[in-house]
Amino acid sequence: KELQEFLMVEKQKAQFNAQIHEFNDFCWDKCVEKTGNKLDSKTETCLTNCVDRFIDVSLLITNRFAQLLQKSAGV
Amino acid sequence: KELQEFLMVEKQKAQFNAQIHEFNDFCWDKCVEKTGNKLDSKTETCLTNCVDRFIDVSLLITNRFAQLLQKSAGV
Amino acid sequence: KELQEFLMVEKQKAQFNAQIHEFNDFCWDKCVEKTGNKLDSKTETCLTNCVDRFIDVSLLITNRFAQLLQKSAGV
Amino acid sequence: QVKQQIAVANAQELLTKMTEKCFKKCINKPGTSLDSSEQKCVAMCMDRYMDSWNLVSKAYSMRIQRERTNM
Amino acid sequence: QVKQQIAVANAQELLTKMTEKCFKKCINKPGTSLDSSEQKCVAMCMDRYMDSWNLVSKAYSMRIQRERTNM
Amino acid sequence: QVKQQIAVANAQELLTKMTEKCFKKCINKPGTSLDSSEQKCVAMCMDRYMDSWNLVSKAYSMRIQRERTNM
Repeated sequence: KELQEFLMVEKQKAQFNAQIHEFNDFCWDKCVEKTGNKLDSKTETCLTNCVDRFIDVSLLITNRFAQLLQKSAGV
Repeated sequence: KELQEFLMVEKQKAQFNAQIHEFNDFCWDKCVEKTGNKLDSKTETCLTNCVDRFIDVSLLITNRFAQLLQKSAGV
Repeated sequence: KELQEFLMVEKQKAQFNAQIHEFNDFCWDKCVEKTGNKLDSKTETCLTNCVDRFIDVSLLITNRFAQLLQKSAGV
Repeated sequence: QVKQQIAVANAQELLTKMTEKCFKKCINKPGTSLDSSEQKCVAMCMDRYMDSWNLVSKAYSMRIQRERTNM
Repeated sequence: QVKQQIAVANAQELLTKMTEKCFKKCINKPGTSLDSSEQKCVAMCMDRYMDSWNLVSKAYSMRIQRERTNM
Repeated sequence: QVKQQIAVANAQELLTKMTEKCFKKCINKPGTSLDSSEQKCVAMCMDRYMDSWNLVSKAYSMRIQRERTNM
């Protein structure tokens, strides 16, 4: 039973990391133009906002999709 | 035996859907510029043609590849 | 035992081929602009260099990453 | 159950694609929140993406039927 | 059989990539049929993609050999 | 062992992404060797990619926490 919990926690960590790789891939292309000695504050803000807005868009689309499904099911 | 048939039909549906996701991803980038209140007729025509031409290109390439293979096999 | 060796060799070949598909995908976009009756020598040079520089970049990044890991581990 | 799994997988793939495509179309500079014009754009983009999905699906089905008739 | 499976997988991957790359290079505006210039372009693009594949394959093999010699 | 496997998978994914992103940023025309300015660019790009990874990771963790608090 402890093994199962351990495996589930590790699986969640792996999913969390996979999600970060995806976000970073996407937001890097969106926000980073030049790569100098450090990320300037504008780029840093863009990256942080990019993650949050991506999740907002994802939630908006998922909720709206659920509503449309319910409507079409005549509920 | 019925179970096998059922599973095969479901697998085909899944492949069909996966194929549509790919076509839609590709043809959306090719055809859709602005997203207004509805798809205009030019965009609709482009999407339909995009699917058909994509399949044409795929068939052309596959047949030509088979011919090249046969030639190189000296048949 | 021979079967195991055979399978390992085949697996390596499959990985080698998968790697070539990736390189060719990436370097085609980097180097090939027009597709005429043959690849011109400039494009050919670009493709060959692209593979070698891609591997250089990969090695540079991997080695530097290993160094950073060692430093942060206080070794 | 198999049917449901496929339906869910299909919906998830659709949601993932729409999120990516509509973020690209509607969010030029990610700000501190989704403003109302961005939200509107995302909602419209989503509807158009599903329209497109239906069109593409129809075109593909018809093509498959035509190929079968020609065989 | 394993060999054949790999050969088939390899050919399928090549066909998939060529279709995508050559559609992008040759079909600017998808029309009601592939016209002859588009067909020619696709055929040439396909040959060049295979040329490129062979070049890349050679460059990679040579690099692997060089790395082995240096070890 | 599971932990190690995940850590290795994570590092490999990071290395793969960095190689691709930094090649695109730093190598405009692949020459006969990586010149020193390209090497510098790759090293800097790599550091920035990891900075970005950490920022994104932090933003995502904070968002998850906020969502949990709101539930």
